[in-house]
Amino acid sequence: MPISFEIPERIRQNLQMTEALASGIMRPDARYYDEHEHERPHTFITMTWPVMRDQQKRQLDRMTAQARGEVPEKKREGPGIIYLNMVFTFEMLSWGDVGQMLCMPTALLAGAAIEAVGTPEQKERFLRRFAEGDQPVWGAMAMTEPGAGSDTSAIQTTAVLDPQTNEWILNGEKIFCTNGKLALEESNGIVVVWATVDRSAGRAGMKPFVVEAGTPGVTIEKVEIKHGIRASDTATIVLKDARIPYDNLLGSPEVQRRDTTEGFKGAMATFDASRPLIAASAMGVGRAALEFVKEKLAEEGIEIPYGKPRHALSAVQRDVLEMEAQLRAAWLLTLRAASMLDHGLHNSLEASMAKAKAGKVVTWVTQKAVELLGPRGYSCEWLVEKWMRDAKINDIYEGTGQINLLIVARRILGYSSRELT
Amino acid sequence: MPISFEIPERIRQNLQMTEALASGIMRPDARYYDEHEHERPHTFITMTWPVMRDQQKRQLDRMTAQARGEVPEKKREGPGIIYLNMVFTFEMLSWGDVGQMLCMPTALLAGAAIEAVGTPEQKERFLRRFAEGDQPVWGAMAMTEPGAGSDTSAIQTTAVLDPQTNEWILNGEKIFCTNGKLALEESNGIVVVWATVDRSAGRAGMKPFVVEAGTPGVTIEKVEIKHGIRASDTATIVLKDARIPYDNLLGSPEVQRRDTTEGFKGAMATFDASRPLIAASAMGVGRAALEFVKEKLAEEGIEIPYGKPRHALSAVQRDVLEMEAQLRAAWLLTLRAASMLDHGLHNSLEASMAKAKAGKVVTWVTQKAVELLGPRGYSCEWLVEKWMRDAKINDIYEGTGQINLLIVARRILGYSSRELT
Amino acid sequence: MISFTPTDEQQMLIETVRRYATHNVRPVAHDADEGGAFPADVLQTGWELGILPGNIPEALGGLGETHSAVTGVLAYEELGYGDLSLALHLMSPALMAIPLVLDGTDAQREEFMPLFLEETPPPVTAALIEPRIHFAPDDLKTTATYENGGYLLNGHKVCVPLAEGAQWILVYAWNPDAGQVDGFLVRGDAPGLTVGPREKLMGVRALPTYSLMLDNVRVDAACRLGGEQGIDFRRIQAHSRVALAALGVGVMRGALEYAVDYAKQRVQFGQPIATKQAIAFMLAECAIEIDAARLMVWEAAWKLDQGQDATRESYLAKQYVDQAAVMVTDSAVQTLGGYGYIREYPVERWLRNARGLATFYGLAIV
Amino acid sequence: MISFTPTDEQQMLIETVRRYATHNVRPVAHDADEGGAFPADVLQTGWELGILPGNIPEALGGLGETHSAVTGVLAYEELGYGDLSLALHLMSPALMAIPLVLDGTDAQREEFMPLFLEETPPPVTAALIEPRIHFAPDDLKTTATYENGGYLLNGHKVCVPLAEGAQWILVYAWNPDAGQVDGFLVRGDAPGLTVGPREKLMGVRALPTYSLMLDNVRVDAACRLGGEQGIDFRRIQAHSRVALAALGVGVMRGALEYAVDYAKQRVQFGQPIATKQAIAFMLAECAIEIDAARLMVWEAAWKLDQGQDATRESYLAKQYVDQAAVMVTDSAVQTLGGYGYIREYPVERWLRNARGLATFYGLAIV
Repeated sequence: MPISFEIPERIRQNLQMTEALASGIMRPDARYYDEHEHERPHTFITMTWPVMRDQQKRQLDRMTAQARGEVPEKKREGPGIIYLNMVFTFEMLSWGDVGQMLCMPTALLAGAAIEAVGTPEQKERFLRRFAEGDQPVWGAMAMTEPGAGSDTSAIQTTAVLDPQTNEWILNGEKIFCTNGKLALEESNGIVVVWATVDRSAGRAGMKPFVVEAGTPGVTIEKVEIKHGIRASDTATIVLKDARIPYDNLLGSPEVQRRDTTEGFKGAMATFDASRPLIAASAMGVGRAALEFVKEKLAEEGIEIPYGKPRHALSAVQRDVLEMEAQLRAAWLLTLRAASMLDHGLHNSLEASMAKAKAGKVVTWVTQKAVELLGPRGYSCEWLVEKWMRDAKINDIYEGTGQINLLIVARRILGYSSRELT
Repeated sequence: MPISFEIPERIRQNLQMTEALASGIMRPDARYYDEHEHERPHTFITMTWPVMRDQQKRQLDRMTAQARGEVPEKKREGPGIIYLNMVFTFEMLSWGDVGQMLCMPTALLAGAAIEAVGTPEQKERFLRRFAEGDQPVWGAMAMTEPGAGSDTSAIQTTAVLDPQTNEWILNGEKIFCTNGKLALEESNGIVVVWATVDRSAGRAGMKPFVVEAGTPGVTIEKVEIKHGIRASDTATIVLKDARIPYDNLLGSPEVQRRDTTEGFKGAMATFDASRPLIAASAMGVGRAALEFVKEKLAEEGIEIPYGKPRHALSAVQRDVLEMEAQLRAAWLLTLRAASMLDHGLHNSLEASMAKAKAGKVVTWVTQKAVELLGPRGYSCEWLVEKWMRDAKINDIYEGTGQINLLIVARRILGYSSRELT
Repeated sequence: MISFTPTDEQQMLIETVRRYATHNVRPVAHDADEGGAFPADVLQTGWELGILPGNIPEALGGLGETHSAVTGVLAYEELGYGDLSLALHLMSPALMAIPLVLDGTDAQREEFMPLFLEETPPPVTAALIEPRIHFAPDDLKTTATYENGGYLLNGHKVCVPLAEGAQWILVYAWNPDAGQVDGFLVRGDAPGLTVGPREKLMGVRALPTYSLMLDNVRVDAACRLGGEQGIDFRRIQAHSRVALAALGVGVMRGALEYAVDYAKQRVQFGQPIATKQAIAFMLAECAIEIDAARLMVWEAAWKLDQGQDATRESYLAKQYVDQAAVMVTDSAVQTLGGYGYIREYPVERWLRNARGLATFYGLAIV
Repeated sequence: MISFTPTDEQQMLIETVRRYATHNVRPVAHDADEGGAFPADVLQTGWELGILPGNIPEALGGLGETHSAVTGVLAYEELGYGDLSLALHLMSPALMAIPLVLDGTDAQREEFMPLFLEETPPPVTAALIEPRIHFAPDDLKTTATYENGGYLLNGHKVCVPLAEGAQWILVYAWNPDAGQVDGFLVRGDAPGLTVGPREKLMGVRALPTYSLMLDNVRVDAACRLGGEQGIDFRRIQAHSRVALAALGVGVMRGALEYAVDYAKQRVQFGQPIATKQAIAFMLAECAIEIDAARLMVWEAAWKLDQGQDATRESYLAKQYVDQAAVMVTDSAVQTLGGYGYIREYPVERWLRNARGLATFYGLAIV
């Protein structure tokens, strides 16, 4: 396919629905859930659950059919648009309210991990709950620990096999787990917990385990109070002699082997998929701020001209143009990273480029937006101060800006993680 | 003395003379010497030599008297203003033309090294030439080598003692030596060459040797063609079995000992004195560019207002105000670093802060100046494009911006050069 | 003679305020931010440091020798290091006191100066900012119209600290007859003056601020600060800019100090993250910006003390700090990573507060 | 459907131009910069690549299927990677050809198109920039006054490439009757037209540029590009902006590639400097800016090919590249340290060239 920036028709259609949700439901509730931290955005959840459930059902049924060899014939020509559609959707929902967006009832990262390395049996057992019923269900990924942030290989949570019961016994503490409480306490959800079966083995010892809601020994110890995205649930999960069935160790026998890093690589590969989504989410927040600033400036009679030399602009116009250019730059990087996934291409470099750029840009754009709107921008009367707070997380989670730059640096220099630390 | 920003009267007076030189002689010749690379700015040299010579004479005579115990009584109260005066002078001369300024006939860094670690006999023997005669004389410092840039401890030039003649035999190649040709070929000058007497000893093996003009085996192999500061002589010196007297190893017996790093420390300490001077030089170039931009804008009826909120400014006004603020910030850091020297305080952190900031700021300010002046700014009809080229060296020599940031980082973190590499 | 050393007296003041900031203010700053106010005893202790009375000359009824902006900014940096909300709260009496020192008539000084020597902070404040995205202090929409020997004030103010229950409010308004901005001393209970509900802002959440409606509020001619001359608003603004800038320097210094400590303790990949150049260089750049900003503040304050026009210097210093403060506090958040985003750690609060500096006009004065 | 893959044909073109840039242009670029010109055979070889004729539709007498800005920017990036002066020199015939493709009348195309199919580059160029610090392409001081069935051109132009000896010069001027900027095809030897001495610029020193004085230069009405309609200057500017931006992307890519190689080879403190985060992260940021810039250029070019208004996209892309190019080339100089400052190494040249991009209007078109 030649170079093109035409948004596929199907995505356009989806976006109409998404925009209605974002502007009709999420925006009006955004301030409320910012001020009422830890309350759940019920309307948003209720409205999105049936959609997500049916979508997850279709996906699961397809996977099941494929696993049974009943692979439906591929009719489509060329690559799909799954990831492209997702980045557009994330962008739009985050334009609505990124805090609520993060509460969307899906298997999300847990789902991605299970899809990536789970057996057919595991997919059915763990993902079916996301595909049926009236009650929303959440999945979550628990990786970070107090001593293991960017350094994911340093996790201390252990999984020990009890040969008598053939159960894994998990012990440890996981922090910064998005939707951890929703998954474990407020729904019949699951959390993919990364634990080591052999500390001496390093990354090869790290394995993903599925912990289901209601597992004894698993408690939500704390829910963080945060700078922004206050509607989102960021949980600390404590595992104390938590027993889970042997088959909750995710993956094929390959992954389960003690000496392979396949599981770890699988976890890292989910970053390649999740980073463009986070970048897209950042872009939604950034666009919200930019549009709002332009709207308020227009009310003051200030239009943004395109085509004027820099010296013919006012300082405010140039700021806005710079915001717009930076957002566009980051957005195009995001589209490229997503498109590569749809093409089945390895996008680790491009995903980190998009994430690093988007996180930095949205931080700057929203900080600038607050400044440009003077005393009213700093006030909670408008959402722009909230967007600045919401935006900042994008330069932190799913790998800080620094970590993503490090990945980019390694790739362009051709260095391994040992050569460039 | 309480906090004050009052420029001492004596410096004010000096500056009047310096300004006359800078605007009357250096500016008019600036383009000529940019276009005629490697020609010498004769007028400037001829005019400054008697001043520098007499000043160097006073300094040398004072040192000599002090060495003989004939120390003149200290009448002055409080700290001196030697370094403060120097940074103001460097700033003004660089405002005139930094390329010519660098050709000023002085002992400069060689002088600083000799003053810091030389014996009274060495001071007399090597520095007297800077204090007498009609012909200008230059001193230079030769440290950098092809394989030893920021990493000064990696120098490969060797000094081997010939016990039969009691001479040092020097072999090696020194590059980027400012005024190397002026010192060795165009005057009866000296170069302080850093060489190792014992490669296995690392820094302790590094010693400073004085090489005099006319020494057999010493040749200027090349004079660099450069981005800017084209009037300045940047030489490659090749030493091939160059024999110099034993006593040309600089310093007291302490420095001369094989196992001490006193000599190396002395060399590093000259950076604490030279970095504020380079920062000041950068400031002169930056001020020249800023003043010129303001002048040209004023001709177009654009004045720079102080006190307006950012949103009430044009893009150009805000650029100019930002240039001005950044220059002021760097200049005050420079003054502080110099003032500390006058107070006898250790200023290694502050010198690197000033140098890092000044190098970055002047690069940005002059690049911006070219941009702001449109097609005429990019043309050689005005000096602003030259200032941009001249400016860039300030973020490179006497330690790149990165090296100076590294020094700042170590100091604020309390890390040694081994802990933070 | 160029010098960068505070006097011994100033050094003592710095240390006193730093102790207070470290031991009294910082430990309660998080709760104050969440709860919307500092404990009364912390404010009282701060008042008892005597920063304001010590900077009012004896000749005008104060306890100091001369009014010194340099001394002021040295103290303000320490207060900003403690907490920006606390600093703005504690020093809000200065919003009236310093303009009195600078421009008050003898009668006005005589009447009001005693307020600032009492044992508890006087309930006074000032109102400058107006609710427009393009608010500019020298382009006020609030007007003071001369009529029958007095002034009628009309307008809308926001971000007025401690307006609720204030006894006196110094209201800045455009005086069309004089063709200048003037200050008017208005009683908190004056008819026509309405204090709005407490504002919610992104930052400085421990500082109670309010909007103010002025609907034909009548004041005597004698309430015009400076009498028939009015005020030198340009100079007042310069004093205000250096005060805010000094507070910003304190905020930055606190953030960097915290980030440095964290970076040296936080181990990832087997080493403190401070040993990574990406972190170390970011912190080094912060350190440079802070020192540069401080020197710019000092220079502007020094010029004010010399009786020179410091419009340019105070303006450049404030602009510089406005940007540097966001850069530095954002870098601190970035250094802490996920922890930086959690409100239990102070750095996100400092970022929220720092972002306000560019918006704040007339919220502090020195 | 969103896609980032050039067609096979485009890919072949990219590779052809890249080979030329790598093997023919780069080896002589330093000497060309010092000496003020590229060797004639290098220019001739470049012309023979057929970039311009290949992008003129057959229907208009060219060799291509359609005129494609996307195809153009792909080739231009490679030329920019080779050398900016060379690129501007080589493609200066396009300054006349592409406006003819876009807006020329049938008669004009018929007359002039054959020029661009000859075996040697035609001596034609265009003149847009004027010598003002605040030059703006849509606010020209050069005028074209209608008089007696023709136009009188008056004004002063600078940065006109290859004006000396040019056969035709497309002069942009304000047409007060039409109330728009128009282009006029002026003979190089027209009475009243004076080519000034060769200009000296900071960068693009291998590109001969000149000033141009127009003193009552008379042209026929038929020389007004586009005839009675005149031109769509807005669209021409968009085509010009993407061309310049694409060249800038090439310059940046070359600089980064060089800096990466250098940083991996240059050993200090026992390790390649590329292993230091300060260097590695700087290069990583450059890589991101380059990719982002390229995508912006592609999007703007694609919009042009769709026949849509690409004013916004081309403008943002150009603004972005103008800044990024200086950042990237400056980073390359910084990476090389002292060597970066020496003219024998190419990075200082790239910085000088990159700084020009923000100044250049109408020096390239695609």
